[in-house]
Amino acid sequence: MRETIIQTDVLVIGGGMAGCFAAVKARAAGRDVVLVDKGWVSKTGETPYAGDTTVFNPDWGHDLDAWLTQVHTVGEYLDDPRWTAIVFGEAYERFLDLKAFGVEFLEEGCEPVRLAHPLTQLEMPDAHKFPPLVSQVVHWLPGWPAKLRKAVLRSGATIVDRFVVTELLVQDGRVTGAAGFDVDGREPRVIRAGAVVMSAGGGGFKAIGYPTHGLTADGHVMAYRAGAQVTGKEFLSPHHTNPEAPGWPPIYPVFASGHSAAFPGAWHDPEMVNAEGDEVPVRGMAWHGWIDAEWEAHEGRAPVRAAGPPDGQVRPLSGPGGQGSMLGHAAGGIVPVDDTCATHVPGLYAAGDSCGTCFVGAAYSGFGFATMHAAVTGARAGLGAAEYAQGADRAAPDAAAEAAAVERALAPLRRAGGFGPRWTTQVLQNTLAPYFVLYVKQDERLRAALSTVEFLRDHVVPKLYARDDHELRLAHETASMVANAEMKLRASLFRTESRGTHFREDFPHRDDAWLAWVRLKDEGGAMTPFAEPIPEEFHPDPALPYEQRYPMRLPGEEA
Amino acid sequence: MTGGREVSRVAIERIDAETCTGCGSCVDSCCMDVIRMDDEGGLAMIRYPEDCILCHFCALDCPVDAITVTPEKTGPLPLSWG
Amino acid sequence: MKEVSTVTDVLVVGGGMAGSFAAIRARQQGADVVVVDKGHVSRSGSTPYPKNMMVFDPGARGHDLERWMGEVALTGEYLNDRAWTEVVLRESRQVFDQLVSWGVGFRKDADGRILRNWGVSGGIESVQLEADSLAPTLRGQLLRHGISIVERVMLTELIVADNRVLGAVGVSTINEVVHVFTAKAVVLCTGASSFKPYGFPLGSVTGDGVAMAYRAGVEITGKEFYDTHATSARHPADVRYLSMERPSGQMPPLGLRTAEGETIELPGPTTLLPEFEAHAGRAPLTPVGPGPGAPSPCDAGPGPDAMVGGAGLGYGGVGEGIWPADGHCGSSLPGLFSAGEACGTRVVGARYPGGGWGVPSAGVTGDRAGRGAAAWAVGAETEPIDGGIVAALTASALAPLRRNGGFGPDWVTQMLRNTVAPYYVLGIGKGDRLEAVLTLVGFMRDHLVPRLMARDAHELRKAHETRNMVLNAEMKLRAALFRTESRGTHYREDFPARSDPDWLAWVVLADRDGHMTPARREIPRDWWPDLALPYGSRYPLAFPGEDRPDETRQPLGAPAQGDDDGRQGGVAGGD
Amino acid sequence: MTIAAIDEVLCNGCGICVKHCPIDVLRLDAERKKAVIAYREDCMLCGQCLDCPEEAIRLEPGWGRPYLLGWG
Repeated sequence: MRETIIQTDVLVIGGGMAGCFAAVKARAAGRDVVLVDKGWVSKTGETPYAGDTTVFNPDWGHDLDAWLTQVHTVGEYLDDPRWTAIVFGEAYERFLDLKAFGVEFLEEGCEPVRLAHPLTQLEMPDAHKFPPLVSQVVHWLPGWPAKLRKAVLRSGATIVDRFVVTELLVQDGRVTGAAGFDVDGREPRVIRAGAVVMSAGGGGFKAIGYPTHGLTADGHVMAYRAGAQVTGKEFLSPHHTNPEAPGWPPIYPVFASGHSAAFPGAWHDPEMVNAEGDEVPVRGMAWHGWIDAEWEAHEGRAPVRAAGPPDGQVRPLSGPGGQGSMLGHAAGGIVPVDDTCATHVPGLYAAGDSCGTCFVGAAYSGFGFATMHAAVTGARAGLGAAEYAQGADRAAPDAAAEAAAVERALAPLRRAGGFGPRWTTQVLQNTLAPYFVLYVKQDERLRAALSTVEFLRDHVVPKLYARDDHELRLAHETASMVANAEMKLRASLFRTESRGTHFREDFPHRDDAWLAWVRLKDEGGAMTPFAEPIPEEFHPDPALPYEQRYPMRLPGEEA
Repeated sequence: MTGGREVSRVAIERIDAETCTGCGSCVDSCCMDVIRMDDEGGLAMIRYPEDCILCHFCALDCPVDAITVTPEKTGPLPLSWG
Repeated sequence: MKEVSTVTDVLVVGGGMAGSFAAIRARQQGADVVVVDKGHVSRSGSTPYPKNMMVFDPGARGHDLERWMGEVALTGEYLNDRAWTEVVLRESRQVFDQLVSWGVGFRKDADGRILRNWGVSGGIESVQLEADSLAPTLRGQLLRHGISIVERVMLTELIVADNRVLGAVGVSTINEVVHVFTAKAVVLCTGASSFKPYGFPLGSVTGDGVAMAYRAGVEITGKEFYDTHATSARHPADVRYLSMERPSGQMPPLGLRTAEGETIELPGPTTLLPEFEAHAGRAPLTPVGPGPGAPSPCDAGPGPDAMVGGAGLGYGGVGEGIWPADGHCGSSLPGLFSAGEACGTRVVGARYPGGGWGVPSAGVTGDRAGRGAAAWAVGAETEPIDGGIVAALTASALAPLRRNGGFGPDWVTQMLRNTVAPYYVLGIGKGDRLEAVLTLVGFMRDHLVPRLMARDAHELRKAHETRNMVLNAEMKLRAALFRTESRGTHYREDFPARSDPDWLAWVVLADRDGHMTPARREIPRDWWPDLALPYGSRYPLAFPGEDRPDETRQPLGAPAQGDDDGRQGGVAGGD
Repeated sequence: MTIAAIDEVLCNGCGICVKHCPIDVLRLDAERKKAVIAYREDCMLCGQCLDCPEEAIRLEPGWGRPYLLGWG
């Protein structure tokens, strides 16, 4: 295979909401931009499933403090209010950008229709204990993702679809580009860039029933391997599905209709009934369910039945459909070191679900938050990268290192045999899927799962082989998922308390000594967790009784 | 619980109601209790397809070759607790 | 809730080869006998499948007891119980004659002579059973001998009082009926223990008898050894696609072609070699030669196909199970006997030599257990059973049906299989991996099993099978952890070589104050290999990662003392 | 099975389904100018191929997976 080399100022990896904004903004700053995606820009990752977005606008009577309080309380004080304020503060500008891109919104008169937080329309048992859910959403009309793609093209950025980036090139401690291959079997590529924006989305395990299909934590893992820090891995967003026909009906058509708020309960399953016929207490006010159903199962009260989307029919729930689905939605990812979304590795920027701003904290309290977070961080990362690329003095490329990176990308294709990516993925899913590993967590079970993941990491991943370019992609995705599994298990073991969507059977309460973010960094080849303390000013008032600081009852805390 | 309708289309696939004489030999043949006689017609029916281990004895023992077994067997995802 | 009570002298649990012999012998001794089977006698268990039967025929050419004993010791790596090996060899001919007299079909040549083939392990000879003849014939004989058969009833627990077995409790698999059996003696002929694997027909062989016996306090042995059946990657669930062995009598492959195109000779039917090759990153593996054997209605396989392991998952097979306390397969619990693959005779030791040891072992142990149980029953009184005990056992037998909610047996079985199935757990073991899996199995035992639920009688059977499989998983893991060496089909990456004489011992597991506790049973010194011999001669089969300073690379299965009259060739089918 | 079939008659070879499939299940047969299900076993039922302008694609419920034993 011949190797092609592309030169650009800014390389954006991942073409969803964040990546498109990064590309457009970097281009607007006058830089050359290349936007690559392992799928099809605008139809990749979570983006096509977003039915709406949240727009904070004082002129619409929105009160910033009330919005921040909603996130702070539901997020159990693990949000970073500085980022939360930035996301809300710039939402309206990004909204105007989207309109400029040609994205149409549901409007009445010339005003976009603003819908209240869907949970306010549901009977939530503990609602009164929580601050009011004030965030609102606006709806775009079907076909909007195509407008994003057009905006990127209009900006003059170059789009490279169906190209899998396998690693970041690092020279003298700086990111100088990336290497990868083309899934249609054409030549591998090296892309030299002054700066790189990682906007490759979140990390799942190819679960059925929630569209995290292509999201295999590629971005987190590449950045981590390049020396960046990762945070928020102990949290997850549980999603359920229908065991008789997992993932059916496909939800994309419903989302794409642009009216996802229209369907009942969505993933929250607000009216779950357990095997005893009792109503299952719904914990918290996060949009996505917590571990209510998992706990019922754990206590021997499965099956749990609930009205499932999109038709609202009552079915037995099955779970975790997410199989450790996403990282805490828009909460975890690559740690940004400043408000330009720069990371610990000079030249590398992060945006969207790849960026660990922790702006929602330990649980996702919003609706349409992730898309706006992606737009805002995408724009900032694009501008940050553009500025860095302008100033960056380009060192002479290290051809040998580039060739080695390309060889590593193609290694599974070169192997005559070894372990198949599908088998390895199944073994990994079998290790993580049981609710008693990543949902109802406990020290020795987490360690047991980690031991299997370490075996896959050390023995199987180095022997992954691919019969063709498609399996080559699967092999690299599998390697990323194995690394992501280690991140989730280590972070979960490290946080010896329960908070938000992180529940430890052996530490079943919040412990305010844990008002800290768990970060993971590579130390001498060992994945090492450490606690990054949260500034005192963001702590809850310790004088408040526990029940008021934490309105959500964790399993075992019911009065 | 199983992986869904998928399962019923694999392993033991069908018993042809036209051909089946209701002799019950397949019910005896099945070590996994997959096949039962139905209450109405007294014909053999595939009751628990997800348990089929493809031993093929039902088909081999059927005097009228009414049973189709395919080599495919897809597994349920380990999703459902109860 | 309907309850059916049955009183008999001898209760035989399981209606396969061993159960049939036990029942008929006990009946011939004048005992009342009931055979209970969770399926349909002649179709449940492994009895429908064997293709070969080892027959030792004194006087026949090449039938030399000493040398055959040597063969088994060599392939079994000195872990066979020579007393039992000799008993099975000597009595195999009677079992064969009995089968012939009952009308079991054996394949013959053109001149009507019964075909014989030399076993894969060198000089051991076996004959070939006609397809689908053994099991139906046995069923006919049970009926002809006036033995009452109770089918589609799964026993869940033995009734034990005053250190004596008084019977058993079980449930129907088709309707909500409880069965209480009062018996002077119980013979467990419930077959081997597996995890409902795909690709090898063991779905009904879930170690129920061994589990019941363990819960009744008796010792279990042989759990650390692995079953090496492999199947087709294309249709892994279909027995017809077994690449290594087929129910049709198709020949096993002579070798494997690795991903790199290298062809490796298979040193025998049951080695971990495919696992080793896969572990080294040389999968996919393709079986090569000799190609299709005698066709059979069951043989629709497409010929050699990429092969994957784990087909016989958890299957122990010949000689693993309940520790026999005497020559009549009695146990440490008076009144309890075992036979066949539920009986831990260790007849072939650490590795299966191939060539059909299952059938004669089941026949011999069934015969002896039947006589032993009858003799015991004659001298014993039918003890009245305390109603309280029965009520308690009945309640626990039905508990899954009574639960409104909990965990479905399919889901728990799936969790168990997902946890123990990967080849790198029970196949290629290592301390930390075994410990990790044991942790998860312990969680299943303590948290999931007590909450198993069943929607109907069919699921009730599965719930109890699942409970037994979880117990069997714990046994296999604890035994594998305990034996800190590699031997036969037990391999530990962290202890990659045989360790003589430290591990010239058997591992037994027993419940000690609620904890599964492994212990050693020393092998008599005069059964040890000659420790003066170089390691490579004692153990011709080389493990990866073992240090073999005196490597001789003697092909496995070569006659022990260089005795070679061209009987090599590995032409026999599998077991 | 999840993605069941692509109607050969209806398919106009526009390639939208190939582009929109996030996990590369579909490929375009260049000669026949038809979309083909190249890697059915990887389909995750996301439904994005339903963007097909000719409505040539049919999905089915039920998620079964061939058992992957032993090794890959």
